[in-house]
Amino acid sequence: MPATEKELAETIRRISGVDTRKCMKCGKCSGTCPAFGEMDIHPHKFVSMVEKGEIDELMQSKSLWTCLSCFACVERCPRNVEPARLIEAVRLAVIRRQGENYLKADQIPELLDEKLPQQAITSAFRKYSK
Amino acid sequence: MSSLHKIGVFVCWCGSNIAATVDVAAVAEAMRAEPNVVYATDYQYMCSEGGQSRIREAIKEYGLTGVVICSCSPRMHEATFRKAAQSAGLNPYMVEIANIREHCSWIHKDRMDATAKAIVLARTALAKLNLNQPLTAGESNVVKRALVIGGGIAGIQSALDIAEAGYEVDIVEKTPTIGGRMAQLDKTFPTLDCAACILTPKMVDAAQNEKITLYTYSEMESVSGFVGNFTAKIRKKARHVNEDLCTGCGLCQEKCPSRKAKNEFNMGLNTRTAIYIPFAQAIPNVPVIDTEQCIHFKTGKCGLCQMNCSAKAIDFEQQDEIIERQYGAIVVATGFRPISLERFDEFGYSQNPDVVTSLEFERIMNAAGPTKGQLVRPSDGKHPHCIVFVQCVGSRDTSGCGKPYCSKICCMYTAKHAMLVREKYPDVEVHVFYIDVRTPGKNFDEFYRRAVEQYDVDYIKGMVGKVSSHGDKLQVQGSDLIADKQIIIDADMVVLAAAIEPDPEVRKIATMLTASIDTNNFLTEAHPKLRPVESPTAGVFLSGVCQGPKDIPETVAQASAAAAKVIGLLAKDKLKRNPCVAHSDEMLCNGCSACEKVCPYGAISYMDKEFRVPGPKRTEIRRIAVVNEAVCQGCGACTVTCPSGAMDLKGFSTKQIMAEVDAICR
Amino acid sequence: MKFSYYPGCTLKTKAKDLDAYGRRAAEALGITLEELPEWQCCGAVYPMAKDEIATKLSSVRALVSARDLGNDLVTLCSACHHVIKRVNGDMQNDENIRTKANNYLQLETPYAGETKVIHYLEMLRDVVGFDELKKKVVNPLKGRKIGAYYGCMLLRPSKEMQFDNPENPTIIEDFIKAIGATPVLYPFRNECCGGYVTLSKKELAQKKADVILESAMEQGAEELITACPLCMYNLDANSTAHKLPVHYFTELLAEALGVK
Amino acid sequence: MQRVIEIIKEKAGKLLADGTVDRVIGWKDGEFFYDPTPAVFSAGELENLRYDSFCGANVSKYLIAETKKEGKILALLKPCDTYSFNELVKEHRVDRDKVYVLGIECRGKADINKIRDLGIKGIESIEELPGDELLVHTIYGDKTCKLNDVLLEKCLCCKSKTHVASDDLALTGEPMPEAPKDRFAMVAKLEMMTPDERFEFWRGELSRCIRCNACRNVCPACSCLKCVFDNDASGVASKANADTFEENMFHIIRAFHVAGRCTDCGECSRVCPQHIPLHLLNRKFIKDINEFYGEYQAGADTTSRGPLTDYTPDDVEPSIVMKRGGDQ
Amino acid sequence: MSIEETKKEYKPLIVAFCCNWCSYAGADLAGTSRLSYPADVKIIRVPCSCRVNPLFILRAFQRGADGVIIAGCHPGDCHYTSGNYYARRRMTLLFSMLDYLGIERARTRVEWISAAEGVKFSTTMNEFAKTIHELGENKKLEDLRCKELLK
Repeated sequence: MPATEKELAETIRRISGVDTRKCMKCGKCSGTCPAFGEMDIHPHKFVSMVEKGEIDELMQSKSLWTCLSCFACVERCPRNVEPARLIEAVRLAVIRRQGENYLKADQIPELLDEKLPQQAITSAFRKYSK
Repeated sequence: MSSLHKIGVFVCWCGSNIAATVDVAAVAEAMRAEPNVVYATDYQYMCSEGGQSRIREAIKEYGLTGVVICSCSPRMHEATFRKAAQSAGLNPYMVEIANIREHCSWIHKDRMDATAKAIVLARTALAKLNLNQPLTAGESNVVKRALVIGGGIAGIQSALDIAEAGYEVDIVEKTPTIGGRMAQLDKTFPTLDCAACILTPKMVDAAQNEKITLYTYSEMESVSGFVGNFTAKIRKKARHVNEDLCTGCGLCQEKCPSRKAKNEFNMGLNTRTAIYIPFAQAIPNVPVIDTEQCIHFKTGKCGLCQMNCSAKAIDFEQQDEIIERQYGAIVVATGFRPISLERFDEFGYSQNPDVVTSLEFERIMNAAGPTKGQLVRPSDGKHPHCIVFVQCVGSRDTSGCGKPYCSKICCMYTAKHAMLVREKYPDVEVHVFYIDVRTPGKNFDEFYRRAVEQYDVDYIKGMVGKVSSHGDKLQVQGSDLIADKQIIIDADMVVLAAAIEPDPEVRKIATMLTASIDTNNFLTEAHPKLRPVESPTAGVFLSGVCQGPKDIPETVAQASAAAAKVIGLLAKDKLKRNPCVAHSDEMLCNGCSACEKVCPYGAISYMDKEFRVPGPKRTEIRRIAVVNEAVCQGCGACTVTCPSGAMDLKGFSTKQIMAEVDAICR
Repeated sequence: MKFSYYPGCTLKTKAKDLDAYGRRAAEALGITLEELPEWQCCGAVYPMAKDEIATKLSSVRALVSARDLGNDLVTLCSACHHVIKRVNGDMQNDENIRTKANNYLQLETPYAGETKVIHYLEMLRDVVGFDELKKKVVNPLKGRKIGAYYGCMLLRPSKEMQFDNPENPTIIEDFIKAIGATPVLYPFRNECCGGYVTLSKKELAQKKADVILESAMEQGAEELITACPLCMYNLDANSTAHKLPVHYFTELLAEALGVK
Repeated sequence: MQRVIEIIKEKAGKLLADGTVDRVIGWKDGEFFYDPTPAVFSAGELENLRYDSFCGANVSKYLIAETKKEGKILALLKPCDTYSFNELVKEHRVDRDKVYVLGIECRGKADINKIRDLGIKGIESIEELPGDELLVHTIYGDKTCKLNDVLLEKCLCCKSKTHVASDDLALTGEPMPEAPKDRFAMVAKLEMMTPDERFEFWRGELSRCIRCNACRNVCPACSCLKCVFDNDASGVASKANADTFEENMFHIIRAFHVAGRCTDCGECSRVCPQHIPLHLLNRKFIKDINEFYGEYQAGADTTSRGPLTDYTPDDVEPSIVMKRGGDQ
Repeated sequence: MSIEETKKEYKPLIVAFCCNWCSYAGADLAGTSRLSYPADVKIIRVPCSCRVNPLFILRAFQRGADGVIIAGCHPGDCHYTSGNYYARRRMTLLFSMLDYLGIERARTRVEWISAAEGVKFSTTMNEFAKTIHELGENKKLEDLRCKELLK
């Protein structure tokens, strides 16, 4: 039986290790994020939605696949909230489900070019597939 | 156990606070059966006049030698009951309290359990009381003079109020002039009156008041002693200018060829000479030589100031002077500084001169400041067209880079800055990034709203993520949370509302005074609500931001409150001392010095004393410890370090505590 | 001076230059880099989730192997450094991860983060010293205006990486000065090039790389240096409008030391 | 080569003669040949002075009383005794100006019980041979043994062959015997046991205590005018153990009172007639102090603060006790 | 159920030494905030944690206490500036010694509780009482004569 949204929220908090209650809603994460323009749910809102347990919507979010994992939000957050960890946790909650990999092996060949370093492939798989 | 004791036990109901959970009659009943107890009763409110008179009457009627009160915490009413006992002729230290409210009735629900525990607590108090000795509090004189550490508005106000009451006050200020941070401010919120206009008259008052002595360019060296009788050593640093001879003409400053030192008063935005008066209204109006900059001190040459001084006031040979003085009370008013922004480089403070702190902006806006009040960019002197203010830089920050607390004053001064800019320069676009706007205070929110509604200041709920230079602009990237957008503003200047922190000197001073300090280096008050201007260390009072972030009116109010406390203390001729002090049994003392090493007050000294001994020699000289009862504060560190048990603490003697242990474990 | 050395996958393939120049330069500086035996891919990303254990094991193996050899571990690729350093931090500080990783590995001596992990640049700064390096330069790169590109992985999160001031770093600028060139400061040197989305969101990565290049050019940089193969790809092959030559810092180091 | 005793007598003789000192504290024959006792000698009595492998007793404590007297005394102190001496000077118990310290050579002292344990029975007397060998005269004829094989427990862990206080030295110049074993080995072994095993160990040891107070009387750190356990007013006075608890109480408190001051001279264990390894209590404190607060050797000097009259703001928390060692 | 009857189930006896300035006030705050903890905990007021003599702790065990806790101001906040630092060293060494003698380590404890930490006071006492309850009666450091007296 799939997990309820409440259980999911609990899982997200546990595997991210983030205490969302520490957030004081200053928005510095969103002021910092280099991928802000590509996101539908912005970092500050992401934190707030995890806090409220609205995980289903987050699992549908484009933001999961546009976060650059650059840790700028983590670095600059005045409250040590670490939004990037939350995004990764939700992303994992998606790809850990059977058949939900974001990136599939047969997509790769068309994406390659000659100079692309393999760490790009490895990291993409690590981030987007299980 | 002395069988001569006749002890009365009084069990308080505290209305239903105790009686609802503890069977007070059963407690009295149980105590009546205890040895030495000749009288036991219960009553609704022991602390009321009715309750107290019952105690007094029982003492007289039964000839009580001691009293156990089962009631609320001794921290609440111990003093009350001691006074009551004393008025009936009983030694006040023959009163013991069993705390059956906070430690019993309020935390236990089961009536049986609570009653049983209350009986144990009462027996414990009785067991201790059986071993109590009548103690007499000694008296000590009060030196009728106060010391104020810090010469900002807090220190000045405290000193003026104390002097007004007729007592001598000394102000010790580490910089060359009094005035403090307030002297650096341009205008003050919410009235926008000029800081100098209201501060400088007070500085003059302080200087002219014959009861006030100013020690500027001076630092605290050490403090010893106790309430009513502190001894302080003050280091009056060499100014190299004779204060008595100097006329303050300023010619030396004009002639000084060394002009590269950062001007501290202007927050380093411009430079000053090596011999300098910090600002025009400085008090005393006497320059000081910065020996690290002075060519004479560096090379032995120059001496232009000396040559040009017709008053012959320049004295290169002047030495630091140590002044030792007695004080009855000490006011700490050490103030604050903005935090260093080195851990906030995302705002580019260290990389771009046009990113300034609010205090620097204050100087830029000030007519006596480095730009003569012209709003121009520090980098190129150009007039800015767009200014971004960022609030909460380092405040409310638990990441370890800043401070966890709200600095309290930033919302208001930022509104002030925004408003002043818009008023003087309507062409300048002003944006303010805020997390929350906090404006509790008379006319404060109205003030902030005026900035928005009347002066069109753009308040953006959100935070800046990064400031980067882009051509001759500053690209400010931040969030607008209401619009859920990331915005980029091309600004000409960025003003950071840096968090404030207590002056770092305060740690040293707190240690000297044995005053406690919190994790943020703010001095701790004796009670956060009921004793907000007293330090837990008797005789030490707190004034201004050293106790917590405050604006000017709050600082002045607190300064006067501290002064009132000082006056109350100095008005007394004698102070009762705590009689619960250490005492060494000379017949047991080995003279080993262990107790002296752990005494935080230096209350223990040693003497050689002749003792009779058995045998042909009859006497021998032994080294023994002697406690200065006026200095001892009664912590008991010495009692445990003493292997022979010679050292004991009155009121908390080893035997008394053992008796308590035994009573609990009975 | 001898170190264990972890090159990482990309340095064996697309970024051979980064590795080869790094080794040559180290040799010229009198430093022995001993490649770890049988190292495995670090995984290229640090798994942030607290329940990810298996994905950290290859890094732990590298760390254990360096410990058993009694060496500090030098890394060169920014991503590998990031992953290995943070996993080492977990082994030091996160009891849960430490216990589980040790349970998996069944080592003779359990591992608790004893190995010191340093990046090649830190080795230059803290072991060799930039002043010493300067003395060993035979071919100073005079007149070259070089922008340092730090990216994310070396700097952030600074509490764990402990590399340099995360918002205003200076280590690569100091390096540039040491090899005789002129560093060009530009504000986007620590902004993300879009690395991890290169494969799946090529345009996003392009956009990010362009912003960085623009910022560098505006401040007068004529070339860029980096320590990361992925950054190299994004700035060089994947950028659109602006072209600036991008090099691995080891290439310029080798050039300056005359061993290119 | 001159023997140590000859050097000592020569130097002592001179100092007595020139008036530098007016008496000497050393050892004379005791009831049995193997228990020489501390004694004070005046000029002309030096022939009774004895110094050999059985002079393990530490004479420094006697100086408390001796320096209360007129005149200056020559004290013969082995290297380990000088630590106790320093500690007494630091605590103002001994007047340094009234003592002339002659640091005397020590090659380790013998434990008569260990000689017996070697199976040597019917011992009548013992002679010292060169090369740290002992010749034992027994009723069954002469036997020999190595001094190293019969050392006192305290000498097995000899902390130093150097005198930390002396006005002059009496040394033969012969090389010193080998370095000691790890003095904390037994403490560490006990620490590794389960609490119940430790409890049984100490129960077995401490229950033998007969409260003869020999440990207290000999201990140079236990120099109180009146011990708390003798003081009726202290609330803990007790002369004899009436319950197992009191054995614990007495020994814990005694060890605690000397913690940070105990130089690990080992006299307590040496004199215990019940052979209770009391030094293991003191060494536990020393080991903990070293681990928690940095290496500290009581008596190494006369000025440093002892670890219990000192602190740093970053000291370990008492909860460290919960974290160390295995599970309960 | 009478008081006598309740005594039959195992009720540990816990002695808490609280310094007057921080922890005793913390206990008062726990009371004012109605934060409960077992009645097994009995508090003795001392001026400072440095007034706690090892003798008191041993005496408590002798007389049948099952647990002893010492509570003082946080390091750095001592009313007497340094008392708790000395207490910390003394108690660390004493507890280590008791452990060495085979006494259950969990029977003794030091906690730093400020006057503002009513919650911490109550949580600590609840936890400690639970630990002692689980450990059961103190058998290793008892004085049988004192136990006899109780019966």
